[in-house]
Amino acid sequence: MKERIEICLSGSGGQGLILAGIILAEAAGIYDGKEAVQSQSYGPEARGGASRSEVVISNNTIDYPKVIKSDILLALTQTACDKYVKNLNKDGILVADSTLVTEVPNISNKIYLFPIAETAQKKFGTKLVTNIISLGIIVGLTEVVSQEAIKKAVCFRVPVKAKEVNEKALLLGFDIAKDLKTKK
Amino acid sequence: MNNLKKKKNIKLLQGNEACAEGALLAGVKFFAGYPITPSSEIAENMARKLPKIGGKFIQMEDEIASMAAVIGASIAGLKSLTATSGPGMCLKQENLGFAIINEIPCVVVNAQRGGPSTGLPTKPSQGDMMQARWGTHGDHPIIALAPSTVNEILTLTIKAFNFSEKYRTPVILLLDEVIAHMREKVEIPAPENIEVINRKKPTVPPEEYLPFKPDEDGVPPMANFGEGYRYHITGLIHNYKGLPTSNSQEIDAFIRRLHNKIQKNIKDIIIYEKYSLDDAKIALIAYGSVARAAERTVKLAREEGLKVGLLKLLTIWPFPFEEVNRLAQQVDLIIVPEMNLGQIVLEAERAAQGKCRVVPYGRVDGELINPIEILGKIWEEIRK
Amino acid sequence: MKTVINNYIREGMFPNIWCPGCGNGIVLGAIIRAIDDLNWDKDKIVAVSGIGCSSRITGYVDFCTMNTTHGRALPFATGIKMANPDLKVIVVMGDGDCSAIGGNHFIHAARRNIDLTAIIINNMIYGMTGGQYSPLTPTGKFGSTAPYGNIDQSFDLCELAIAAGASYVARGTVYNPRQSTSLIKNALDKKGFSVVEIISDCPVSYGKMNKMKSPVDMLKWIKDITVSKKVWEGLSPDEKKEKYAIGEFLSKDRPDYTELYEEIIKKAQERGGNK
Amino acid sequence: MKQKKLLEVYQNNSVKISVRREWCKSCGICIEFCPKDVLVPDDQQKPIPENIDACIKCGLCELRCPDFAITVEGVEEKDE
Repeated sequence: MKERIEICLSGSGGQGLILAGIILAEAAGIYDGKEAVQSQSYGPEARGGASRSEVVISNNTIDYPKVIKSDILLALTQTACDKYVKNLNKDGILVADSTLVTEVPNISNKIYLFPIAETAQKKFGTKLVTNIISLGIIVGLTEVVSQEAIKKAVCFRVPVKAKEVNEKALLLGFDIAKDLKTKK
Repeated sequence: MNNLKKKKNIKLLQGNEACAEGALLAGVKFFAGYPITPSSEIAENMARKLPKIGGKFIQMEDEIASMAAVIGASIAGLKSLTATSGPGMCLKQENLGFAIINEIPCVVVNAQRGGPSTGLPTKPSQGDMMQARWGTHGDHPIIALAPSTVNEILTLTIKAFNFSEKYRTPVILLLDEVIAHMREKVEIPAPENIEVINRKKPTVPPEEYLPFKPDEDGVPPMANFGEGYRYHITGLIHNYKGLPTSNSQEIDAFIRRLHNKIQKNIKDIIIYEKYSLDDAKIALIAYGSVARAAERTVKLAREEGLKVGLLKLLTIWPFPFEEVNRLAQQVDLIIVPEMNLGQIVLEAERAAQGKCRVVPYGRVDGELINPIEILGKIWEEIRK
Repeated sequence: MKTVINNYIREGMFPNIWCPGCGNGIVLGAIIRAIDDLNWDKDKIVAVSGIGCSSRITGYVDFCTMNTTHGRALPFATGIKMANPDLKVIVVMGDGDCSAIGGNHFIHAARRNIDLTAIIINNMIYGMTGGQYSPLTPTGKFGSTAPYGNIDQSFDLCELAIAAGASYVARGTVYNPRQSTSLIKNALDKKGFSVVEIISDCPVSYGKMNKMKSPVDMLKWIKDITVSKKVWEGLSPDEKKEKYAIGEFLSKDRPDYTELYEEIIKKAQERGGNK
Repeated sequence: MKQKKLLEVYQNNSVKISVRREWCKSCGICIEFCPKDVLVPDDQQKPIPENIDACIKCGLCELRCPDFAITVEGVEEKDE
């Protein structure tokens, strides 16, 4: 794996992307013992505006804390996809929600599409876990952090009451990743 | 690789959280504030944690009141903190001056966002660097520190309290939105490994106490209100007793002492870090989140065969005049990238005294300067 | 000549800087006598003031004293009281200081019901800066910035304090020093935010511009415009416009802010952990 | 005329009135509002208790003095 990996989680405010970023950074930094930085860019509104959460993971001290060229891009809205795909590394991967991102960019990168939010609603009765399923998919596809670490990080960050459903959502993400991989 | 066990003292902390943690480690017992992005998390953390240790949190009606309450609490004996952003910092200025003239220890955090006015509430800036120095009126010294990592936020918050207690002065901690909101791995030091400085108390009985008579180090011992030392504090220029004076000799000596107590101790106060400067012909001077971009630029530039180094400033005020002057004698070019259109660069230029070229690189669009554009600026200057 | 006053003042600071006949000194006397009646420990008293003639009071009394910035005495005092609730904190303000630049702090201190005593010396003018009209200058009166008469409606500071949530509210005058002393004593003794407005005279600024050149004229005027609370209640609305009621308007018990915060500390500590 | 001292003390059998002349600013309040016209102004408009025998020791002059310049000793508390 590269010494420094840059991840961009994008979508709109309220989709839980900042929390997803925190969990990912915690998995890497606290449980996998690497260096990790999470940052975000958001508008003044709490919900609905464009939102981007960035995570940089490295084996060494992290100097520049932001994404320069993302290695992994998650896009949960069309706007976010259009905006951030330009900044995707040549050998980076794109994970997008296939129902929310209908115009898939014409790029040579590895693209993984899945109706994440829809599945969240169907399987768990709530779109709230879209972010955690997404994390499962990303980790399943890339092993950017260990599965064990992300599990622990999810359990640490989500409220006790929501622990079980989030754990399940994460595991579902791992499974989706397996399927997506074999399809490729 | 780790055994996946969470170490208790290693945490992923947000910059603002780390500031609160640092303050607690330094012994903060009082916080007064007013909600403002992007500093509010400091207040939220304080509201939760202070009462747990018997400390006090209060949300005041505005920033002016917050600054006043912090000064009041400090005089009554508690280490005190307030945190804000640009618009709030403007409002605090008058009472900041009161803290300076009365030598009241306290720490004021400014998580900088774009301005002027409401500006860019959720986006970073370094536009308040000169405000930190000259924001409140009158001729006064100030100490201002600028961390660039979450870990440094923690350690410099402790430093800020220590300086404020040691030198009896308010200390400004300049964050920017990037590091205030960023989360990063922090190893929280054990309390026994931290140096915590407390204000010097009077050793004489109350009837002999002169509240503004300095010791040899220029700093007068400070009695807290309620400890049996009855004395007067006023925003008017005052004599040793703390009473207003219009004696020009006393006035002159007083203002000079305020400056000197800081100036005399710059060796202790000025903190900076050097990256690859030994053989550098081009130097970057940077601080805050931009210093991290600059650090990366140094690596990128070295890969391209350019002898570039970085002087990362952690103390902004007093400005490390001598260090920059020495650097100017060594290098051909100094570039100062900052999220404003030229503030600290002016100071760097002054310190360089014409010994090398000093150029600004500013960005004011609410985005953090990235390493590639600094590298671009280096090439642009080389080709000139 | 040794009186109770001498036990509480910084004698070296006298004679005071106030103009002949200025009511500030009368109020200072009333405050000192009230404190002496309560037999408080001088080491535990803090007096805080803002800016203006009245704010000089803190320089004259031998407590821990603090002459702060314009309008901000209350928030400074709030910090002191929060930090050390054992201290008795007295805040002395002028009318402009308290009700204009400090108006917001005043209502919020009352809302919190923090255990401070606010004494407002109301001479209805900015004296120190040369007689500009204040929010307590009566409509129609003159000031250096109201050369054609003041068109502003003035605040009733006591009603404002009551509405904002204070625990004790009263008004006295410098003409009635004995009553003022007792009102101040009650206020000091009251837990929570207590307010005493003392109508005072500024012969040099207010008096000169409003045809009352001497301190004596001003005190006579103060006597004329004030009536007891009881008399006031019987006045017609038109008559009320010309008069000020004096006496005690409110005295109630409500937990003070510092007590409530002690509860917060208990709650927080019961919950434990560091999260 | 005899030069007055910084502190002048006037006394009869029942009352002692002291005037701290260095602090007195000649505002006239004590003189005007004395209910028994005990005080009269001197050439500097500072009070002299010329009718000291009329003094009822109400203490109002002391309470109303903005400069702590006049005291009446042996005063009993009475309502105004």
